[in-house]
This record gives sequence, C-alpha cells and structure tokens, in this order.
Amino acid sequence: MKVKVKFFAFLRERVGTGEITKEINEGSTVADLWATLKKDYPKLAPVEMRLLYAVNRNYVNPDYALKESDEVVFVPPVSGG
Amino acid sequence: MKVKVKFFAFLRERVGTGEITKEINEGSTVADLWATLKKDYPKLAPVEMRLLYAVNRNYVNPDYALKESDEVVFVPPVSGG
Amino acid sequence: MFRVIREPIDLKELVTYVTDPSAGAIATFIGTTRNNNEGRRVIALDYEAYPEMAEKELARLGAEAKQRWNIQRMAIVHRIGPVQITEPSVIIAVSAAHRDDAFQACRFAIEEIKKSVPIWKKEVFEGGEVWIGTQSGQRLPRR
Amino acid sequence: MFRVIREPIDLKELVTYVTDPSAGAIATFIGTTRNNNEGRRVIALDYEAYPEMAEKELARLGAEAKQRWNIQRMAIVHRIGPVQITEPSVIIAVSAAHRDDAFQACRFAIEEIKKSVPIWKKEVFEGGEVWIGTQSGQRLPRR
Repeated sequence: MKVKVKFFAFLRERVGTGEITKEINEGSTVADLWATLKKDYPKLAPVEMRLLYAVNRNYVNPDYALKESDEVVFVPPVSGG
Repeated sequence: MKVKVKFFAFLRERVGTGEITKEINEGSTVADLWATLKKDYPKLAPVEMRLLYAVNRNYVNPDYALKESDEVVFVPPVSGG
Repeated sequence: MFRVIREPIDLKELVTYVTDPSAGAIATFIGTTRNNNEGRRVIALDYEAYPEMAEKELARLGAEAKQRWNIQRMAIVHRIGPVQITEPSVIIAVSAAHRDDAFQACRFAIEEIKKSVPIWKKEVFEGGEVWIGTQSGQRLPRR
Repeated sequence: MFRVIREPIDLKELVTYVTDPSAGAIATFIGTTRNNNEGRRVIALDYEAYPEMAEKELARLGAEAKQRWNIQRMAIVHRIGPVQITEPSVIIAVSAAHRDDAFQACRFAIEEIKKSVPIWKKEVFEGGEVWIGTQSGQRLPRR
C-alpha cells in the first residue's frame, strides 16, 4: 500500500524534498516506516533527536498501524513562537 | 499660613468645587486639615472611607506637618484601570 | 511613556514605542469598559484623575518594574473622561528579551495602577451612577 | 481566529476580533525577532510550518483555553517565512470579563505553541544558520 510522507524544516533539508509517496507493507507502523526511511535516505540515519509522529494531521504513537493513503509527518522538535 | 486643597471625584462632588485655598494654623498636620474641612463642608462629615493623603504630589502620613503653599489632596479609594 | 490623556488611546503607538531590537517579547494589557458590573447594566465609565500625580505614579511604578524584571521598555497610557463600552481606558505595553519578564511586569503594572495611582472611575449604569470603591463594603471590581 | 500566514501580522485586526462588550480585559502577547540569541548576532528568523496541522493545533489549544478559563474570544496568528529583527512572528490576543483569565489564557497559549504546534524556526545568524531545537543538547530558546 502507499502512503504520503511530508518533510518539514530540518528533515526536509536532510531528505532534499518536501513530499514523497512511499510503498510499504500492510500492517506497517509509523515506527517501521521511519526505520525504512532511514535506509532510503542515509542523511536521516544519524538523526537522533526526539521526533513526534503525525498521521492525517493528528499526533499518534509510534505503534500506530498505517493505512492506505495516510499522510505521515515526522515532526522534529517544534520551535514556533 | 495658606495651603491649596484640591478635590477629585467623590470628594469634589461632595465639596462642590475642585480647588480651594485654606488658611490654617502653623504646625497643622494633614489630619488636622481634614478635621477642619469636615466642619467647613458638612457633606464631608459622614465620609467614612479610608483616605490617602498627598502633599505636593507625594503620598504622606496623616501626621505630616503642612507648610505655606503646600498642595494637599485627599485621595479617595482609587479605581483606575 | 507614562501619560494620562483625554483622547482614545492608540495601541499601535504604545507597541511601536516599546519595540526594541533586543526584545523577543511584548506583553500588552488593555482594560476596556464592560457592559455589566455586579449585576448592573453599565452604560459607560467616566474617569477622573489628579493628572500630574497620576503620571508621576505611573512613571514610579514603571521604574519599579524595571528594577524587578529584566525589561527593555514600558509604556502606560490611561484615558480620562467618558469611556464607552468596548473602548480602552488603559493600555500597558512592556518589551523584554524573554517573555516571562514581559508578562510579569505587565501584570504588576495593572495591579499597582489599581492600588496607588490617583485615578477614579465613576460607573454610569441604568438607573444611576456610582464612584467605584467609595461605597461602604464595596469591593474594588476585578477586571 | 487561528491562522498561519506569510504576510506581516496585523495586531489591530486581532484586537478588534477579540473585542467584546462583556469583556473588561484584553491581554496580548507579541513574539518578535530578537537581534541576539545564546551569544550569536541574529540576522533574521525563518519560520516554516505544517500549515494545515498548525492551524488545527492552534484551534485545539484555543478550545482548551476556553474550557480552562472564563474567556470571551481568542485569536492567534503565526507568521511563516523570514521575520526580520523587531517584526512579530506570533501574536496572541485574548479577551475576558476579568484580567486574571485573560492573562492566564494568553500565557498558556504561548507556552503550548512552543510545545505542540508544528512550526519550526531557523535562526540565521552571523556565520551560519541553525534549526532551533534540533542540535543535540540545545535547549529551546526562552522568549
């Protein structure tokens, strides 16, 4: 199945693009997807910061099971204000 | 000696004017002046509220000894803001 | 900037005044005339001041705030005369490097104004008028 | 009013939005770009957002504030893109019958923005640039 992944700020610069579509296995969690992306994008591998996970514009836990067409965002430490 | 007395707000309405000049004895305190004014203006007599005293634009204690030409204000409870 | 004026207060002017390159935060407080108080329907508030001393007291409390918190600039303007529903009677603006100082100094200023600055508020309500704070047993209104 | 915009933020618009006949107090907070941070000379801040979710989170925290305090109206506008020294990056305005609620809800909003709203700040300083909060061991800046 396919999901949409958006990258912002620090992660966008590391990945080099703001949005990709990614084919993943049924039953993949958000954490699984992040592990896969770290292999796809070597520049993500050293990222050690605490990330939050958002699916369809809501924060979710790392064990959230993804569904077809979900919009996934890995949220680096926010610093608005 | 003479002092200037200004009245504001509630007290101004009771006295009916915003400013008077008052002849007082040498050595009079602010508290003495207030006692005299209560006799001059019967409508001040029933005033029981806590007043602050200002002389020449500074708050003073009731036992402050007045001097010639002082500007005295009896300050009813403030309610700015 | 510590002033007592008769005209409407210009929020923009105060914020511009406190804007500073080394400030990351500006806190403002705007006191407005509310259409009700202690069950009465308020028509307007009418403020009176001992203006020379009021401005002096505003400046004094500004100086005290500067000693207590790490703030850049402060402005307080209080309006006198009639102030209609929704109109500002007082505006405070404070800039600081960090937000905590700006918030605390702004809060301090409005609390002090209500304690020590010679300004008085007459409430004109449906059926009468009253100098706030002068009635025996009456609390000062929270705002 | 909960918005993420690219243009300069109009303070007056927010204050007008929250103005209410039953409110006696309006508290506002303005976050501005400061010319220094942790010893660096800052040239500008450059903000990026996940805009749809950021607006949703702003509205969520506005709803939470309404549950926790007795407030009338709240507006939060965050700017994205480059924000020069002294320019506002965020403005919060809150109206309430009484000042304590307005101050507390305003403070709550800025603290929550810094915790949960997907907006990021790149600091452009003399000699480089950095996404604030991403460096190991780096604290989030107080503002």
